[in-house]
Amino acid sequence: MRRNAPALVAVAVAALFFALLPFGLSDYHRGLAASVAVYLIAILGLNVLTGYTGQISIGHGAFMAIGGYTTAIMSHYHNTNLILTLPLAFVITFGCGVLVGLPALRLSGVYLALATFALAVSIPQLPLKFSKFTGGSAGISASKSVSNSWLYGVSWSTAAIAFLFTWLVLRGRTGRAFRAIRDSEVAATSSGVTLAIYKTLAFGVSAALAGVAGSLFVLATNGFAQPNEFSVTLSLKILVGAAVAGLGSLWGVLLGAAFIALLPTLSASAPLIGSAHGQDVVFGLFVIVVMILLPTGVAGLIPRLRRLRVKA
Amino acid sequence: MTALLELRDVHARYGPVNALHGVSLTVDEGEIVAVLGANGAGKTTTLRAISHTVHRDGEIRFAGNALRGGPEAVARLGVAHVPEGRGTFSELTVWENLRLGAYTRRGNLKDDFARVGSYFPWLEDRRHQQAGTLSGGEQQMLALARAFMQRPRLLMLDEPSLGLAPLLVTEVFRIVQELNENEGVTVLVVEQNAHIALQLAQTAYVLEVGRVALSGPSADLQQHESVRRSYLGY
Amino acid sequence: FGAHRATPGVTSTTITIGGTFPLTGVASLYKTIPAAEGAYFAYVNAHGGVNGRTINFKVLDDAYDPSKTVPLTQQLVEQDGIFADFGSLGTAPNLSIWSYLNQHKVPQVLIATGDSYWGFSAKKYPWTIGYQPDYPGEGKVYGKYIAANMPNAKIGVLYQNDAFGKNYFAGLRVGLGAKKSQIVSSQSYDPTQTSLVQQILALKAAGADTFAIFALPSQAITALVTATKVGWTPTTFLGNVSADPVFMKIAAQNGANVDGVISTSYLVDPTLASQANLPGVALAKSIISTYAPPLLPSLNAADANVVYGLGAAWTFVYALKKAGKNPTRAGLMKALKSMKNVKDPFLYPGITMNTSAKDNFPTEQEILVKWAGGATGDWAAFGKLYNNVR
Amino acid sequence: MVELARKLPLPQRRFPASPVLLLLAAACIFLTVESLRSTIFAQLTVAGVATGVVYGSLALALVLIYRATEVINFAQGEMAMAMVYVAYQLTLWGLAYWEAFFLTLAIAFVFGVVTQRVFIRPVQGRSVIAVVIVTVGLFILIDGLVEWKWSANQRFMQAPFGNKIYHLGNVPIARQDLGTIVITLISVSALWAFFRFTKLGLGMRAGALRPAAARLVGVRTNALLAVGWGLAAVLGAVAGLMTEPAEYVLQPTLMQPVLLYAFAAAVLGGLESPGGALVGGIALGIFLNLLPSHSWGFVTSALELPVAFAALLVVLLIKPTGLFGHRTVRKV
Amino acid sequence: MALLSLQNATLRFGGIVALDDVSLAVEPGTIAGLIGPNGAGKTTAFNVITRLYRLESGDVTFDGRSILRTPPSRIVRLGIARTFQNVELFPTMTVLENVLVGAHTTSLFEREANVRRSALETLDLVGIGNVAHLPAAGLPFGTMKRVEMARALVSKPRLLLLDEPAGGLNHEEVEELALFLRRLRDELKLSVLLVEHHMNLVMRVSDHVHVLNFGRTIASGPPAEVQRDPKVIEAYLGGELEGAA
Ligand SMILES: Nc1ncnc2c1ncn2[C@@H]1O[C@H](COP(=O)(O)OP(=O)(O)OP(=O)(O)O)[C@@H](O)[C@H]1O
Ligand SMILES: Nc1ncnc2c1ncn2[C@@H]1O[C@H](COP(=O)(O)OP(=O)(O)OP(=O)(O)O)[C@@H](O)[C@H]1O
Ligand SMILES: [Mg+2]
Ligand SMILES: [Mg+2]
Repeated sequence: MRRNAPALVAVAVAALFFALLPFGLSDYHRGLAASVAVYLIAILGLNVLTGYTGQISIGHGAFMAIGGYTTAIMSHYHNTNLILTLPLAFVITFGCGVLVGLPALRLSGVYLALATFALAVSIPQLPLKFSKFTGGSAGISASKSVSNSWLYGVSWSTAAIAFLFTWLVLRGRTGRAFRAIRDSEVAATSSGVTLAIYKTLAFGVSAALAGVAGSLFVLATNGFAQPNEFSVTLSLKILVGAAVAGLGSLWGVLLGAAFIALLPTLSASAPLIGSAHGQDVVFGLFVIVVMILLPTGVAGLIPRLRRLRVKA
Repeated sequence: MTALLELRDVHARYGPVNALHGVSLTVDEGEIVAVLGANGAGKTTTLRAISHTVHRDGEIRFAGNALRGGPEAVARLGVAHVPEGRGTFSELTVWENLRLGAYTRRGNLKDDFARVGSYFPWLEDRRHQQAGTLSGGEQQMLALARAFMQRPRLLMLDEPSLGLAPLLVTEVFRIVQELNENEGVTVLVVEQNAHIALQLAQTAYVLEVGRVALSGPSADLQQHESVRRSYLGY
Repeated sequence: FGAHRATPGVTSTTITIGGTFPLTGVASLYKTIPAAEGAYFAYVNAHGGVNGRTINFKVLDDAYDPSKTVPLTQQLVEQDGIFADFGSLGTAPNLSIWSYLNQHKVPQVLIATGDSYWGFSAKKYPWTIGYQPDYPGEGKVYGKYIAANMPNAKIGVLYQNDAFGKNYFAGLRVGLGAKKSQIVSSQSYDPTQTSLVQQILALKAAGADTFAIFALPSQAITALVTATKVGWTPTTFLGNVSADPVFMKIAAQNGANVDGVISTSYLVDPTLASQANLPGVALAKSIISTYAPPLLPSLNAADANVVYGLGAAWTFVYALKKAGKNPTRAGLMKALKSMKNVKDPFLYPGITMNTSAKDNFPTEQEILVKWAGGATGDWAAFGKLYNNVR
Repeated sequence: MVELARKLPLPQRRFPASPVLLLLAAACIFLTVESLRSTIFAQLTVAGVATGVVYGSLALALVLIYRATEVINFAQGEMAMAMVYVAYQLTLWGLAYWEAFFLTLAIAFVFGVVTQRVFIRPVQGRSVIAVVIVTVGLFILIDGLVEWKWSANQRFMQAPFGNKIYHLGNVPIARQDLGTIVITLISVSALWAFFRFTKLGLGMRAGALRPAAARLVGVRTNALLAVGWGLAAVLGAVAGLMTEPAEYVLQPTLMQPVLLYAFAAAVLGGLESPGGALVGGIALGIFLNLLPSHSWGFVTSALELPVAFAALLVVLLIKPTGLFGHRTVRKV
Repeated sequence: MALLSLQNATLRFGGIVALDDVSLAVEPGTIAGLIGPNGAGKTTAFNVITRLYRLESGDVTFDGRSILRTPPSRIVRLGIARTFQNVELFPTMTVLENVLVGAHTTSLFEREANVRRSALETLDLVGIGNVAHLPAAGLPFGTMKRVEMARALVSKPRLLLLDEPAGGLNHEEVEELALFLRRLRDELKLSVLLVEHHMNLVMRVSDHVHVLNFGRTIASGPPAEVQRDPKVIEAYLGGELEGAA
């Protein structure tokens, strides 16, 4: 318990900060801040899978798409309460994650990564095929759109719940089993950890979080779900965010999310090479530089700081 | 005799953790030197410091010159290091492992393949087996064979007897002795089987928590009280 | 008094407007549009502005990515306090901000997309209006032409598998009317496909002798080249989006037989000797060379996007003037929705703009053009003006 | 520097699993027979080979990087694209196509080496993901730089083998496609020989798998990595220059769809095998071309990618390391 | 009745016969030594018992029941725990966490605090309580072997499979290990199957010794007897007892 005290304090301070923050923000910035929460949830999800069980996924955009379309479709056809679509997306994408996780059991390393990549490329194509139901390339929109304040509140509350949920899942026996699988499948098996169960569980949880993030993502795009939004770029973005946050630790997710949510917007105004292309150049360079400077992500800084403190 | 390898006040650390607190030792050309020490005393780290696979400070001279550069540079000077954990390329075949042993050399390797084949005849039959699927002892032999392929000037062995059957322990040490006598290979060996190591070596060092606690001709050390108690058991 | 304090984006000396455009990324060839629009506004500002106010035009880059369009538009509306979202480009990006802008009653005007939603959904989205002829309308023009002039045509259609391609295709069928049974085969493609051989072979195998291409530029070029490669020589109709001379020339250089390809136009073409005396052409040349010299090569290469930008900006300024001394957002929309035979100098001679409370399609006529001259050729107009609404 | 080891006893690797070879042989026979029966089938097959070879050529570069670093380079396509722009610029400056071609290959080598030194080396050996992310960053960066320098407008670049079309019966075959096939075959053979016969190839593999152990036996892993990236950039440039005439337009997105299929081709072939990458590419090209007309109308253009990747997944589930990949066993 | 027994176990890898019709048994409450030259099939036997390898023919029974249908992750629940010859730790986790994973099967309904306490106790038992919070990577080889032992013990097994536990230990440390193994047998009533090349250790602690060569049993019996067996001396010991002096 005592060991967790600083962490608890940090969480409490963060919660207070984010509860008060919207009052100091313009509506536009509230929207931006909400998108940080959305990415945070997705990164949490990817971290469970890639950071804790070592299964690399470049396909989380696909689960976001499924979650996002769940929200848009439920609201569009059944006028479902938007908040209710979040748990629904959670359940549906959990199922999808498990379904993907089962065949993924046979694959590992780069092969798994590329298989998930295939998912990221393929899933956004499906609405085009079944365009009667999904609106095709023009997309489908929820029956109502939400204000930025609503979005802020819901996203950050969901993010807080997601964080707590992930923390609880990863804290004890289950989290250890995940990490054991990552480190040595043979030793984990011989210690009684059933790979099939824990790997698919990780896939499910991870996909479910991405799905919820996808729902919020669609709400943040004025309730508009559209194949383009869920392109491979989104999957890669989340992977970048997770790596910046630091895989295998939860404490960096906030900065990882802020990195991918805000940097493109910030770099858009960077007059670096005197034209609009500065945006890509700056973002690309930033991604590289951050990875070079923070090999273990922001979370990796914490032990380093702790060591500094011990020395001092 | 001239010193082939000289360590003077060598420190080494893993991140913030210091593992060597000033080790000095000398290996003469053509000599066999043994290093003993308890679990965690820094024997492995000493070898790593020489091949520069650990962060090190202090002076290390090889054949009169200061050792510089990374492990590959050290290997190219003629130092073969059979590391703890054997350094097997598990995903590659036995043959490829052996070929890599002679990576720094040019020219015909037929004789070398034949030579290691004569030491460990089973290697010939298993040349296409994935090295990682060999048994523990087989991998140990492969690691030694790989080092022999390099035709080194200085051979550094980290617990070569680990995992070897008794019969083979004797055999391996016989081979090492033969290389030493016939080809003048200098040997620095870390070994827990002090009995056989002290028989083989001319000089021995005992490490304790990152420092040299004892050193001298092996014959003398064999008589030393604490060595007998901790390492020889009589 | 107070009126212009109540209207966002309007001060006594300025009017701030903005839009999102793909300055980078896949669709960045359209970045000449906002540049030309900026040039036209600079020209207007240099000549006293509109009712004494200069126009301040903010251009943001959304790279054609709807998930970027949303925050950028919010930024324009809430940070920069624009009067209107003008000219934003792309169907998907505009769709993603459609409801937002309408909820906030921000005009989303003269947007650069040929989809027909903007015209048809005026009731639900009264703050939105397009500019160019819509895709179904253009498809209809081809259909009417074929029905009238090529009674025995066997038609093969290649279209992009999205709203853009399907809209065109639907228009074609309407234009063909009873003759739509002459469509012998239709093939769709996805932008991720790297080759169109299989589609072209299927059309050829179906016996088509008339080929309608409703594709984005890269794929249109591929289609033209591939058809020649597999030895197919139909009469080809090419959607206006991909009919820029640059693309035709690339196709020709790759070996495609492009002479005789038919497309449509609604803008003046400053590179044609036959149009050199039109007032719009002279104006375009002088504005671009004074206010945006970097665009000159584009203009001289018959880049229709430059003229398009000038035309859209002209229409905006026209409506702003109409909206009166103290323009309001509602006033702007009213002006845009009550155009009667308005002659935009940058439109092909004879084409006028007409709108009403019910009619939200400003540009309603098009002229057919035919390519001649291979890799160094150009379009030439032929025949009559076609109305694409009725 | 590249020492041929012919004098050494060569390892006689077991041939790729014979069921795979049987399957491929059966597929070839089927395709030939059907092609003789139907012209359109033949046309589709030939066109499929032509596109497939293009996928395969980029897949080769991926295979090289994978063998040298155990990592997938997401920027491979963009690096290739950038090199095509370099060649384009050289032709604009008046160089003849083939002069520009070979000069570009030289530039590509330097570009690859520098990229490795500046961007990859600092994260090399930290974690696979770190390297992957850096290549993602490179992707974005190169894209931005190319657009900045050349803009995203469609450009025309001369096709190296001209626009001539030959006819085999009723089947048109472009001279360009034949040229691409020849060049890609040369690349495959060169790469295969590099890994098979040279010490450098083995050292590269060892450095990728066990960097620490490789350095201990004297492999200059850092230098080899740089060489690996350089060579991959060269292969990529070749792939790019073969892709450009196949897509008819030069634009910054040139290689993006190709990269997707090249990934699939490389994985299908087993990621480690140059020949596998080419076979994978061609199989994919033919499969995609024949699919729509032989799927009872179900597979329309939107489903092509999902179906292709689903097929890939099926192959992986049956053979988790691709058609020609070797499963490495982990023993304890 | 034997706690564990292999009956006519056979397993081949390509041309290599790793186990050739091997039958052996471990009686409850005893230490059984399994020795043989390198590549004789000892580790393979462990891998067969823990179901990492699938037997071609023959049977493995534990407590009288065949375990050939038990999935590998359930083996430890039956009461069989093992260590690995080349050390298979979870390198990024701390020593304590490594041991906690070992408690996976026993900790489902336990309170975390209790599980931790028993893990720490086990670490103390094998004598490395002081490194509990260090990362497992970078420990000296001998210490890693002990972490593995603790990880196996914390699952409260009835049968412990040890693959060369004396690797990397000096004479003094081997002495401690011998005492420890006897304690496990006598105080905790554990059965042990011990693979080791350290003859001194094997002969002193084993109740029964089984010798393999090329996958085949060449001798089986009490240590003293096996030690004198000419076949064993020829194939394995080489005439003199190593380290016996
Ligand atoms: N990779 C590493 N990271 C951190 N600390 C390490 C690492 N390797 C060794 N150490 C520490 O350095 C010290 C010396 O270790 P070393 O491996 O040299 O001992 P040794 O004498 O070879 O022991 P053994 O007989 O067990 O092999 C030990 O305290 C060990 O914990
Ligand atoms: N997965 C595998 N694939 C191929 N061969 C294997 C595999 N596992 C073991 N072998 C072979 O089976 C034989 C027995 O190996 P095993 O590891 O059981 O030996 P061991 O008795 O433990 O030897 P050591 O004392 O050296 O550890 C060896 O020749 C080894 O090469
Ligand atoms: Mg050691
Ligand atoms: Mg063994």
